[in-house]
Amino acid sequence: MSKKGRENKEINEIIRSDDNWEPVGYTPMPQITDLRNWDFRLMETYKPFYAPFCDLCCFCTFGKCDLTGNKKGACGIDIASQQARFVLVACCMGTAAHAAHGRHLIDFLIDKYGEDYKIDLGQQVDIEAPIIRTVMGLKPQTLGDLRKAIEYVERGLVHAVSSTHMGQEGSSQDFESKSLHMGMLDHVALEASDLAQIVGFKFPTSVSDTPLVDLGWGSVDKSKPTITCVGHNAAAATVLIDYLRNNDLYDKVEVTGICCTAHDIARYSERGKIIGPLSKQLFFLKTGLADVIMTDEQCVRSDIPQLAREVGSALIATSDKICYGLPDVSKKSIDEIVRMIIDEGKQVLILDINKAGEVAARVAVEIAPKRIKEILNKELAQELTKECRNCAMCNRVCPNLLDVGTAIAETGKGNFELLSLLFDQCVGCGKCEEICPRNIPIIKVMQAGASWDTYKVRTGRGPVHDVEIRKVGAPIVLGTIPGIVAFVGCSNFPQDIEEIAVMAEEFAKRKFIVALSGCAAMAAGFKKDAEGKTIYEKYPPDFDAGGVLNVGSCVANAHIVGAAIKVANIFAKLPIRANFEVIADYILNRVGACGVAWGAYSQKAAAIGTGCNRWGIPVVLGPHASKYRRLYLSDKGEGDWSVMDGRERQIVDTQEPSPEHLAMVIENKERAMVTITKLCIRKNDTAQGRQLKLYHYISLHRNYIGGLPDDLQNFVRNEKDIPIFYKKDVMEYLKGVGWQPKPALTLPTLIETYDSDVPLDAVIK
Amino acid sequence: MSKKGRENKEINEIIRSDDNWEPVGYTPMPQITDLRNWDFRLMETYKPFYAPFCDLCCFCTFGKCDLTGNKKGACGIDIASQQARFVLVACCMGTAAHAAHGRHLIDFLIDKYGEDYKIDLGQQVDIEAPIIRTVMGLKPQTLGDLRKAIEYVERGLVHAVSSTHMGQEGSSQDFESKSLHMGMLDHVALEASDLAQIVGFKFPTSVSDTPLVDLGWGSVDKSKPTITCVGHNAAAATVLIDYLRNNDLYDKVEVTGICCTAHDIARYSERGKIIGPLSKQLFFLKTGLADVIMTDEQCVRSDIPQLAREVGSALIATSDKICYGLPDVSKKSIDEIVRMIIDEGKQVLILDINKAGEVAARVAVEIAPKRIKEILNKELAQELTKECRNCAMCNRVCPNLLDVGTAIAETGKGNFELLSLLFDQCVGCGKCEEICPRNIPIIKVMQAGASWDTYKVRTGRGPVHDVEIRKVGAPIVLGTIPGIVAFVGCSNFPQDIEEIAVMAEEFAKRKFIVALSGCAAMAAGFKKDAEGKTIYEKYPPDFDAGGVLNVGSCVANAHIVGAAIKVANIFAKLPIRANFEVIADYILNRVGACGVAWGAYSQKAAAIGTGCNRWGIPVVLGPHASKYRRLYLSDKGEGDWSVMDGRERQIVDTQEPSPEHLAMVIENKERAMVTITKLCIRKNDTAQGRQLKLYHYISLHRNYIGGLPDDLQNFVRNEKDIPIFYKKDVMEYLKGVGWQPKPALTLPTLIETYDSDVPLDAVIK
Amino acid sequence: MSLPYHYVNVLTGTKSCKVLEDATEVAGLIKKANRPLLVIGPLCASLELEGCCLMEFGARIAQAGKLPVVATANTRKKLLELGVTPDSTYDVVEIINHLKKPDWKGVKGEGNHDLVIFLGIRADLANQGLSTLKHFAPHLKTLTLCKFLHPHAAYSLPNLKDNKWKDILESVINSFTENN
Amino acid sequence: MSLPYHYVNVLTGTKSCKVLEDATEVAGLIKKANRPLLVIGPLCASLELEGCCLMEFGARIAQAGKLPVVATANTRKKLLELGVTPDSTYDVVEIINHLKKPDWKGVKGEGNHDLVIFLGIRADLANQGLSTLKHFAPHLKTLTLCKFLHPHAAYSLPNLKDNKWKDILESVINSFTENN
Repeated sequence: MSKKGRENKEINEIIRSDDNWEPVGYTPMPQITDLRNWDFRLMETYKPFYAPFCDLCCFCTFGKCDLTGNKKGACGIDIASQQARFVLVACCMGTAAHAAHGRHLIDFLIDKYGEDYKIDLGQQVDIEAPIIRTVMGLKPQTLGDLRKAIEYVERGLVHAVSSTHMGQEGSSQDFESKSLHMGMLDHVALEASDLAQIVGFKFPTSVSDTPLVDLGWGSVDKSKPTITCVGHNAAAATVLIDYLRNNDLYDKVEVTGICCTAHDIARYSERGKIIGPLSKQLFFLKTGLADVIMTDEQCVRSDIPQLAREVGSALIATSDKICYGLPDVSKKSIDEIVRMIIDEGKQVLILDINKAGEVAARVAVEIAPKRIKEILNKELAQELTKECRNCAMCNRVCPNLLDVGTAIAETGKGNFELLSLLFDQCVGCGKCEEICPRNIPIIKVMQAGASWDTYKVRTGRGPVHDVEIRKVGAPIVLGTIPGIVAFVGCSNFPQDIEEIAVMAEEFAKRKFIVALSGCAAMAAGFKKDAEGKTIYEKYPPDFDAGGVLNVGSCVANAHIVGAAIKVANIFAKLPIRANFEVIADYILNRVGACGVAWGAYSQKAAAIGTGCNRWGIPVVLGPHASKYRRLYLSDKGEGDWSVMDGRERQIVDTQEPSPEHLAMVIENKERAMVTITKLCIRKNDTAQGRQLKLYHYISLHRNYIGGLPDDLQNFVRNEKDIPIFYKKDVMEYLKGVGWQPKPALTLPTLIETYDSDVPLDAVIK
Repeated sequence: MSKKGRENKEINEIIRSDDNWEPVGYTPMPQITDLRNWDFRLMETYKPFYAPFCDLCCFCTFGKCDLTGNKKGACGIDIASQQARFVLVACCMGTAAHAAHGRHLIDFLIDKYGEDYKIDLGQQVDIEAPIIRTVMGLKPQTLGDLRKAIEYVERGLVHAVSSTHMGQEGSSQDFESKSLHMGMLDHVALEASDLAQIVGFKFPTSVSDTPLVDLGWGSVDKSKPTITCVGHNAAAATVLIDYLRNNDLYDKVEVTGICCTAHDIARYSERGKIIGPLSKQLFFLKTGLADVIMTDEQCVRSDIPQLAREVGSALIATSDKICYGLPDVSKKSIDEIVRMIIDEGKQVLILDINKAGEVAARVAVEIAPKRIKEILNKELAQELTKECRNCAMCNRVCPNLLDVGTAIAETGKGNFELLSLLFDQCVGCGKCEEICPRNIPIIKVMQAGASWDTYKVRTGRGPVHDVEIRKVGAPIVLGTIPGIVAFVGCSNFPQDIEEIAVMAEEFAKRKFIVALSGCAAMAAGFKKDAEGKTIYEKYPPDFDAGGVLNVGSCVANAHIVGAAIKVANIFAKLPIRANFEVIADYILNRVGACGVAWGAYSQKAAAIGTGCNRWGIPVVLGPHASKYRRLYLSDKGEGDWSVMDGRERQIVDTQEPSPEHLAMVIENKERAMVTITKLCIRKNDTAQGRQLKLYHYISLHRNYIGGLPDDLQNFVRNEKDIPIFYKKDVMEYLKGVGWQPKPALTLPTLIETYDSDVPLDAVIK
Repeated sequence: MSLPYHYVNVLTGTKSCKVLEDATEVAGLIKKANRPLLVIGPLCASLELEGCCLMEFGARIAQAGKLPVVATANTRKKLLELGVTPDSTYDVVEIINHLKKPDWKGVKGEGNHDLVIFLGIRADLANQGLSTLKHFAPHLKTLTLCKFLHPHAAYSLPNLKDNKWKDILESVINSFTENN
Repeated sequence: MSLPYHYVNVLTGTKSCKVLEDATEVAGLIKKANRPLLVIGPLCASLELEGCCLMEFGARIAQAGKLPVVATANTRKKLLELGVTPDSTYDVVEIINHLKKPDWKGVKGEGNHDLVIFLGIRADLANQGLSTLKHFAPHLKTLTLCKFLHPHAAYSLPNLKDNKWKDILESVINSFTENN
């Protein structure tokens, strides 16, 4: 879509196009249709795969409309388009959550420091905002510039939401293109948000060995007043910590967090404690260990007011996103509010977070001494469960299909083994407890099955360093580092919370680069080896082969994508400014990165994952993600894998399905590890690199699936690709399946395989 | 929520607070929580009423969650909050549709005229933007100012969409408050959009007797090349008409429209023809009378590419909201595109509407001569239907529960009576045809049952004139004009399309002010009296007692709310600038207006209606609207109807349920007319006014329901309120039910009955 | 899975009506109720059932069962013609709104009702109203006497042909008169 | 309305499975198929059925019915131990993705399959995959042999207790051997 003069003028002003840090590329601040051809090209290879969660559409008052058997809705929509439309709605929700989050943080910090406050990420990071630079063409230098990024996202969001209205978009492919656009905008919001808090809250940056902080409900000192911050926006928590520091209270009070707010509390102060991910929210709040619960936004249970009442915790809501119908006391004096809470037992909404932080501290200190905090012991647990007749109603409502009943029944008999296992697999929704005909407080009972150890997690470190990229750029692109595996997203895990640590360690041992964020980064800390060490203590925190690093909260996911962009920019010297297609094409064909959202549950995760896909980064999802309704799958060996050879300037049928899929669901962790390895294969791998990748693919396949992969022939281009260690078997196998060497390739690219303004020369450096 | 310094500074700049046309009020550019207390106060009286459309929630991957029997979802949400959340999603979709629409129009016009292009609505309209003035505190003077309004909406939308994410808002009341906020922002977008097109496209303004234009498929001259524009955004159509004019083609070509684009085509040129509302879209497109179909945005069937192919119409999509997966040819030359369409039979996406208009014209002129256009005659219709065995599958899938089968079976026997009736009741979804086991082309068959008359509708006139308000302000507020009834919204009518005309005429006869817009305004034209006249021909087009006026397309709904605001401003001399609560309170208690969205189907309608509710305007909905999931109902006589008496400065229990509900669904038009009249009753009515309103209430009740209303005692404050005509009966009845006179009241207001910055003095003038 | 006649009413959930095929069951249910209420809708005025107006069945059920009647929309008029004076008239959403309050005084002022019987409300609107009561009025049961299955009702007749429907309504009426 | 065992799988729609209670019906269905396919999932490796591993039942069904086998996830390993070499291994969404293409060559290269039998895939994921095939693969039928009802399958066993489930699987196996 050719931009109008006015539009170009506006854009040039916003991105300061005369700043000559790089020439402005082909797509400055792309609008919703500007990268549509790229999306369509991706979908030629990676076709949307739909798993309808419902046969019907119920969006407008013509409905319900039955969409089975190719029937159309009253508006003419078909089942595929309705799924795609629903995915777009989810991506809009996710993107909006991050954009609103960023807007709040940035406005808060601009109030504090002014809009000219500089963005400085330390000596190790020059490319401060690879995503914003690539997508918008803007090199953000101040908080005000970050606000521009959020405004760009805000403006784009409206068009996407509009498209979900009845009688708008009619093509599933175009819905997908809009979702991919939302995903990309979501990443802009992520990056703007995390940069803002890094500079505004002075989070660690340009250091890799950030502190190891305490993790787990067991780390909470019950003797101290305890404040638990729940959500994703740490602004209020930072005010709280400042207040405690300024009043010499910090060592007398426990400041703890659940979900990403916890990560950012730890980034703000290493004394902050990380209780755990969303899946432990209900469990922990029901322990009553929190004297004050302070909620901000996102992934906060809707029933917290009720929960807080049950256990006598005070509740302060601090976000316009989550008001719980509570009285808005923002304009009252702090003394007044403290009294309301303590004397009248009121739960309150305080939208002025500068007040909220102090109120939380003062209330906690006052009420803690009056509260008794006791963890349920085994005797009591048995007492509470002995009425269980294993009627299995709990099993039927469990969203993770767990055998809750047997574990509880066994607990009633004094056997706690299954209870511990159950707790590790529990996603923490509380439905079992709710449905129990004998009113057994199942979640509470889990206190007797849970481990009360203190674990360790490394504090979020923010961006990958440019120097790190300089070191690993070549090995990644050549393939001699077998891949970057990023464990991200939520805690709706299909099985044991330990699975993240197990998978992460497997790849760390194999010298992949292992990056983590959000709930996944916490989950990875919940496993100790024989010496009592977590992976954060066992592996170096560097963005390098065999490193295990926590980038930070969900919004820090931007830095993982950012690292891939930096490879293109720093190692390959490709200009990134407003140059999305070139960079995404580079990542797709040359950067062996794979995202793993094993417990993805949220609309935010849908947006983040979809954004990764537009950048050319494949994403592996756990079984629950099948309920997102859409994946991007190729036809594997049977598809057309022709690309342009940039140097030869001709189309080459590579016959190589790499990367094989863009978004896929996998059943269990064993298979996942095999597939993740495969998804790190790229067309650009050198023989040496491919050997290494195939070595891991084969060895993991032998370990977990048995024998050689039956698609090996797809990934051996010629004999040089065959790992020495398996040479004999592989040769034999290839002979058996009539393998033939594949055409050689000098510079794989999709550019000029589809309609785009980008010339082939743009990808050749 | 107290605004930060930075925020105030920004707002003051945006609204130019030093412009001293009025002092800046209490809530300039309110954010999502700023009017929360007003909403909660409204909901004290008008409680949300939920009708869940589904027992479950399926929004995230923890689901599906069963919410029956007070069960909570995995996130803790309950069934009521989930309904409220769904309503908020709908309001976000609707608001986004209007905001994106406005953004597109305004950017298009700024490209053409520059951002300093003046807003001038003629001598009759000084208060150009009552909504924007009241909500934002901005007096928009240029297109650039209107863009500010859209930007304000865009920014607000993000927070609302964010709140619908899992783990955000947990209270149904707060979800409602956010929906009400979205509704208010939606009205800002509506007003900005229509003002932009009035000034940009030079639509009629400051005139009431706008031209009467042709209405109906029967008005199309089959011998001429015909272009049909479908949707809501007339920008492309105006380019088309300009091209035709400049090339002397306009009298040789038929430019027609379906849905609101049609209204705006007619506003742009009285030679434009209005085919009809959404419910006739499928019917008309299947006639093949359109040589070229040009789609823009909103309420456009998703299957138009397929429909166009079936009948050999060319298709040009022109909006980034609706791309249909078509090739984007925006950058190709017009000649090239025309050839693609004609020689290659391509359907295309042209996002440069300056090109789209010309392409449409040239293609139509070229292909029309080659196409045969014939309407199905009765013989053929009988032939096509004689296979019908009335298996009633069509009845089961009909979203309007119509007996399609019998009508088709009868047609097969040569009896077309039922077919004609069916056509008038058909909402035009096409499910019957799709499901028919005998593949009877039912929608096509309706050509033989449809009337092919040409009807008349008055062109949309835009804003109500300040002079009109000066004239009717007093009678409205005193009650001597019994009410303003606004028929708005879509064509998902429960019964006959003629119902709108019937109801509108009943109120016109009774000297109410009858305003219409959108599909309802078209529907009202589809009925002729014995002399062949439509209501537009029979009643004066003035905003005055007994007038019938069409304000225009959906976005013109802003002018109806705007009229209510102007009453407060012009008649009551209340300052409106950034003064939402004062004005909404005034409207709620003193302006007897009622909106009627009899065929509401869309998310836009949900947003518009919810917006009206926040302004204090009750809305009556048809049966299908029960599927919106939420209404606002009072406890009628059993509720607490205490208000503040502004002059006496004391709370008075009025015992009077007026207005009785804010959002309600009614079963049929007979009941609707009675209830609408009742909903025009206001606490401020003078005895004379109340007599008049009760006269109509009683007389309509006697006509349609029989006898006296059994809630009459609720609305008679003292004997002076009793209409002379019914005095005897009423006195007798009141005696029977033990009626007692109610406390007198000088100045009814909700101000100071809830927590607000607005002092009582603000409502006393 | 039993589908309702109209696809717009297909249940998406877990809690569906108990289908009553047998008139005596229906009558028994009504007799057992302490404070039953009959809600008669406007379709009763427009629908013909085997040659006589559905409203007559509504009126006869009310009389035979001595049921208090709410006339929704404009049904009152027709009822009056048939010599039945409804105990009250409401818009259908209004009566449902009252019914969902456990402490509502009821149309007789004797307290809220424990069984609410619906006849003659268009299927889509009726099903939405029944959903409201299903979710928010655990203190009462709903019963529909209409021709079509209502998934959200507590008790519903199955989808019926006119003759079968008439038979059921007739025998419901008789079962009252017999035992009185 | 028959609810699936797991509430997350409750059907929201119009097209539900035919429930097969009778093993001979199940076997007949499989025998009638021209190109059946057995998809064995990882739960077969972890689930015990009356003392023996579910995988053994999968293996015996494959052998008795001479069914081509797809092993999803990591099931291949266990199958090999049991002496069954699966005809191919796929991630479950991959095999479903192939199956939905009418012109897919099938695991034997003989063309796409007309009946796809599932055993041992977690209920929520399985039901989503079955939904894909229900909506987008009209050219084939699906059958689940799992312990729990799968609404999106064309044919499904009812929710079963272990002993009953075992009986059905056993008799399915026998019905093959008998008639061969």
